[in-house]
Amino acid sequence: MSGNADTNFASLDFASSPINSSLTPEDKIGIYRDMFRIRRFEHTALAQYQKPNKMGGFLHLYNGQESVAVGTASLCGEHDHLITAYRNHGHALAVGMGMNECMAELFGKADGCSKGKGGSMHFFAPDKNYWGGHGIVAGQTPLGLGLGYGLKYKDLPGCALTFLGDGAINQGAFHESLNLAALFEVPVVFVIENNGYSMGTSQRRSSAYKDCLAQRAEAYDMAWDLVNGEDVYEVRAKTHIAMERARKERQPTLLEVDTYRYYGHSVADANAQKYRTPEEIKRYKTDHDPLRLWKQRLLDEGVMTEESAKEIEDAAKKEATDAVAFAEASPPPTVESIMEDVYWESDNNTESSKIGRHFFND
Amino acid sequence: MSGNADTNFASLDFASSPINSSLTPEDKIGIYRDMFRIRRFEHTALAQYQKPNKMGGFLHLYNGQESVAVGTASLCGEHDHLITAYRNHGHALAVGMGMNECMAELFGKADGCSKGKGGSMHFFAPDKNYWGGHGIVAGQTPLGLGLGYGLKYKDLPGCALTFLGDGAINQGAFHESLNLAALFEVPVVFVIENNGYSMGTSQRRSSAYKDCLAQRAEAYDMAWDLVNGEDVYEVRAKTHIAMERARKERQPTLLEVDTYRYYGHSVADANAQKYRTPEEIKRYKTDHDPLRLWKQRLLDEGVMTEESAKEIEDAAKKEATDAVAFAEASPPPTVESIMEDVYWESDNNTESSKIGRHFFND
Amino acid sequence: MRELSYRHALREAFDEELTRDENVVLMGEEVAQYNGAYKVTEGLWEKWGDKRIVDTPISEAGFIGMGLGASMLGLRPVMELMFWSFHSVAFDQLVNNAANVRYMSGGLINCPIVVRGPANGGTNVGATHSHVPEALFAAFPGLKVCAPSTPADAKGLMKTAIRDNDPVYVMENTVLYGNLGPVPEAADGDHLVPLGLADVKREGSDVSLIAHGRSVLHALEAAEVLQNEHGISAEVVDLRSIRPLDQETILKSVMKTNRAVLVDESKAFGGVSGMVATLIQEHAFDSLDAPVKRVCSLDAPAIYSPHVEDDQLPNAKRVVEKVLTIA
Amino acid sequence: MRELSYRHALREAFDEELTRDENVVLMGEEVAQYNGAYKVTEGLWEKWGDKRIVDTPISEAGFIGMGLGASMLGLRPVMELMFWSFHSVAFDQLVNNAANVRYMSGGLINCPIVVRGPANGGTNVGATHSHVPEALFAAFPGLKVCAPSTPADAKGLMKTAIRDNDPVYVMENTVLYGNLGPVPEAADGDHLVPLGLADVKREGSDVSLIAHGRSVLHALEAAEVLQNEHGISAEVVDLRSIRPLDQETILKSVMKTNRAVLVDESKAFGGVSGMVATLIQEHAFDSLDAPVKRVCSLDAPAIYSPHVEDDQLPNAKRVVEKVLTIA
Ligand SMILES: Cc1ncc(C[n+]2csc(CCOP(=O)(O)OP(=O)(O)O)c2C)c(N)n1
Ligand SMILES: Cc1ncc(C[n+]2csc(CCOP(=O)(O)OP(=O)(O)O)c2C)c(N)n1
Ligand SMILES: [Mg+2]
Ligand SMILES: [Mg+2]
Repeated sequence: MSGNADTNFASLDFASSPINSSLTPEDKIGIYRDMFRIRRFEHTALAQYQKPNKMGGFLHLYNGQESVAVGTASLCGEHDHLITAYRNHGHALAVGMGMNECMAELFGKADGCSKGKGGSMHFFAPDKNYWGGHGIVAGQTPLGLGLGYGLKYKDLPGCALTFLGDGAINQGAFHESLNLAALFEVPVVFVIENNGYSMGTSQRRSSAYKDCLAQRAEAYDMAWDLVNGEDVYEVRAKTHIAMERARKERQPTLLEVDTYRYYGHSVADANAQKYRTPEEIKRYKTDHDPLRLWKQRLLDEGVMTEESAKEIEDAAKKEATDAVAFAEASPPPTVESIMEDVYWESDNNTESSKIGRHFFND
Repeated sequence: MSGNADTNFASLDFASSPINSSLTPEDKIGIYRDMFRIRRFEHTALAQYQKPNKMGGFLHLYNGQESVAVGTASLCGEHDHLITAYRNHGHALAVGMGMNECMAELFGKADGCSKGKGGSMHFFAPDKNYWGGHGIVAGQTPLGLGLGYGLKYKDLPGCALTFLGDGAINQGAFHESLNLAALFEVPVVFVIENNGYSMGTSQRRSSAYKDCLAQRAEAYDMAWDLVNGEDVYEVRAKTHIAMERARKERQPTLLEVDTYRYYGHSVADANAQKYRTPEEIKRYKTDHDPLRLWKQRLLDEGVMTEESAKEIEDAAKKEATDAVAFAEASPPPTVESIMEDVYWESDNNTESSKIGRHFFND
Repeated sequence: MRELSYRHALREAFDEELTRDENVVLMGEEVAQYNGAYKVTEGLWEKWGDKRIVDTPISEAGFIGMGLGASMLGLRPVMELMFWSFHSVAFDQLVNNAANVRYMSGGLINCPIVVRGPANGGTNVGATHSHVPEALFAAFPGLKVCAPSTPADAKGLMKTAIRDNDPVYVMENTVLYGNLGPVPEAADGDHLVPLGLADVKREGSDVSLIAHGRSVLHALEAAEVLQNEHGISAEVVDLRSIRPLDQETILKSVMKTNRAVLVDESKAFGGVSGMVATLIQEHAFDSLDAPVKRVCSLDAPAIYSPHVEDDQLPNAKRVVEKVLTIA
Repeated sequence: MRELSYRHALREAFDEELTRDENVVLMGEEVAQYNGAYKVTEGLWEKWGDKRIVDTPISEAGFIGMGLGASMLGLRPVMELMFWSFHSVAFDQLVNNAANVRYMSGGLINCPIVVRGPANGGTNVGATHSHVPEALFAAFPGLKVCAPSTPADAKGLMKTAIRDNDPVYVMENTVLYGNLGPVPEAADGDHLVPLGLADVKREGSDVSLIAHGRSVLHALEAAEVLQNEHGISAEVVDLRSIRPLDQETILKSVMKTNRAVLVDESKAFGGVSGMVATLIQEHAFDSLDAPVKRVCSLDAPAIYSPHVEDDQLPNAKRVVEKVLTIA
């Protein structure tokens, strides 16, 4: 199995699920806007990356997977938190981060969301309940568990959405997190964004499993579900159930969302057209694109017109263009700033930070 | 569930399994001898430990679990290998190690199987296909996987028996090993010796699971089975199936053997009578003791008489007493020997070992 | 002053901080119902219950990461590693997530977590259970590390560590748990020992013995012998905190004595003493009358044998001998 | 002599050793069908097939432990960490099982394994992907560590590492992969560079610049500037191997120049340079005309920003400045 195209999903219509039927037209359009913004941001980022001396390091694009971040984030309330891996631009924009600080971060500038310290893999916005952006595969999964643990400890009625890739499920830390989540009844929803590949390795070549990856939850007597990621309604309906289970019953869930990435693993992926056939990629883009399908849905529902869609798209394009200008104009970090943000106590110039040598520059 | 007493095992008689019906009376008596030797060795080790200045560190006793090591080791041929955790005296004796080198190791003497360097947790006998003896919980499981991998690579018709405790199943390295074993079709048999507790924590308090621990194998589409550890015939019959699957089909298995430890986690376990009721311990010793049950079985079968049993027991007692004398008489390691056995090249005084500084003593 | 054991002093620190701040939660293997493998947390579960004192499965990466995640939301988890040696299975959480998340977020996040447990040799538990990773962790900017040698320091540093808003790794010592020492009365107010402040445990003028943790006791014992048998006056500096490090006190002592011997249970490739020697030669170059010397563990994995393990570790005899080579 | 890239030189080493010994097997994430994330193993899977070149899932603890277990049976696995930074999730296998199993078994077992991959900053991949753990691993007796700076050394050390009967950790460098340099013809026989032998990459008389890996290039560049602009003759010692360490060559150089500046991408708490400084001050105390100085990475987690990352790392300018403080 490589993504959802080959999967035989029961063709249920999730539009009528209560969590979806309660959506206002504005909500639905908002979802389109957020998905489009992500796609546009990524296109723009890629174009900028390809120019000399704009960005460095990695760039893992989210194109094709927008429905996952946006569908799930659209369900989040005051006490719900998100954390993910390095393919994190989509989640960042979905929780409401601006393109400006995100683009400036890619440019390594002082106005970046992480002051140019984190780069593409490390966007954060704790004020928006968004905890990053993490580079070590599956390393974020115990942190997500901990967010859920903290919510329960503080008796807050929320949950922690913890995203990971299909390749990440074979890391030990994830397994430990699953057992702990089930054992301690932690309000966490683990979401495997299954795009069929970890770098150049297909799901079948990296994971042993029975029917699907989420089924591994059974080993921990944990609830699980399989989600067709091309359909925002389905993503919302099934994730909502899991989030309610977390919020109300304090029980975790493992979700697997079938999705697809259009680009290579990162912009450096020289083999993006080798381990996947061009036909496969084309098929997804044509028949299973979540953005295109959602747009058609809203047009069919009469919620959106071609004109209003165009307005949204133009606004997103302008936002992205403006973000590039913002990023260009932002100053680079100073060399002195390299030494900031290491310790809270030092940054806050506390008494404690003045005792003893904290930094060992030669 | 805490061990097998509360489990409803179908009362099958495994005596007639081919692998058991082919046992000669000598084989059966040999199994009794090996189990008794282990129990005696442990008793003697405990008594010696309680004397001042005989041993240091930990002592994790195997009493109650003898059927697992002996039952499984009795199935091993030239190409079958074993590896386990720190509760490893039973496996060591089961593969044919002598009490002398084992006792001397506990005494920290130069004639110990590990020259006094490993101690109770680290017995080894690679010449007997026995790879230890490992102190980090579940840290041995990837090594066991690797033994299986090596066998397959070299096209040898054997398998790797890899033992771990019920508490060890929640370590990431074990999960990674399971996935790799299934994915690469490695001839390894993982054996969970489920004695119901990891230190003072019952199985229910450390692991989330559905019906039993071995069922976690389903997450990897791996074969599994649950084994009543009080019955040597059953241990042999079910382990044999798993070993054959490994040897012939190059497929792994996860076995869970329900068993019980009579003593505390280690001799330092101050709470051994607290987290388990005295009744529970007594019930196991009286009704589920594998040694007692096997003896009765052999008496019933007419394979062994009280007299021949007594001879075996006396011989084992003498072997243990002699081992203490041997250990007492063995010299302690020299201080110089602390610096030996670090590098193969240095120990073998190769050209390479003479280039550059290898050791950094002040 | 009343005398408490090192173990009891730690327990008092936990109890006081549990009382002071409802966000403090103790976690680890066997810390609750079992009272701790080394009885450091004895009685706390009975007093504080399931919410505040939590038994975990054997999943160090999972539960330390969980504590970190919870700390980002404002909890102050105090995580026990039954042995610090088990850092090896949680290393990514300990050095990437704990040390880097503040930095990578440009200062938006902090992790007020304490990780604690014993880190020492000397009890014949062999190579996998005898790591002394102070220097290893101190090498990671973003982390703080301390290693108390006395009951009073154990209590004072632990309380400070729990209140600190950065990750602090406290290295205790199974050999010291039973040691008695004076500890200020709780009624006299919070007993806090700041991180980054060394303590001159004995004044002297001829040579500086610089140590931390249990090695301080070896240094003190050696100082006694040096005084009595060789007429050498040794000053003993207890670093207490490894990062932040009290470079000032180190240099002041060496500038006075002009000679230094570092006592450190680490192996000699690196170690805390490797760093201290580097700093001394750099910043007190002109004051040194002899090379800085070190007494470390013999450079092999930790041996089990009770007959020789003590010979692998620093001890007073080896310290005295080393001092005599430069005094 | 023909010129090869560092990457190509490594590939040639693998190919030759795969030919020589059927027990050599290459493993890691994307090493086979993908040709390696950095194309170091390009073409090898096509040539050698599934048995000898093996793609693994993202399970570093699992597959490195697996390699270790297989090595105990006589295989010679060459395991790639896509980045050495990922050591953090496999740390227990790397430092306990690999380093200790020989010792704990009293010498009955050996683990002829190689773990390799890039370990460096400088490519804007941030704090979790820029570790330089040479000193960290060299601190564990039982392990060997090397870090080649040139294509020839990369090939020669890799071949030696594969033949060595102990675990050898080879630190490569993504910044160096494309660098060209002379490498002896394969037809002229095995090109082997022993572990434990430093290489004086430039002779000089006024100051010793001691480095390894990419820092050697900074040192060489600085030496050029020092000669041309300041008339200072700098000797550049390339350690190549960190453990075993060529203490003799280090001391010989310092005893000649009487001054040393160590260039080391490590953070300055510890690092390879912390150890080298400690050794120099101990063994060449009377030869030193100035304290041993170091140029390390600025002591914070690795920053992403391409605008300033190079300022965090050692570079020729910083080396020159440091030399001028003591020359
Ligand atoms: C521990 C660790 N190992 C390897 C890597 C290198 N790496 C980064 S992403 C990746 C593939 C992950 O695939 P998946 O989890 O499916 O996520 P996706 O990229 O498809 O979103 C690999 C191997 C890493 N960052 N961390
Ligand atoms: C990684 C690690 N964590 C913790 C420990 C301490 N420890 C040793 S044995 C043990 C309990 C293991 O229980 P189980 O796996 O059930 O094996 P049993 O002792 O019952 O044979 C613990 C917590 C350890 N040795 N290694
Ligand atoms: Mg993927
Ligand atoms: Mg158990």
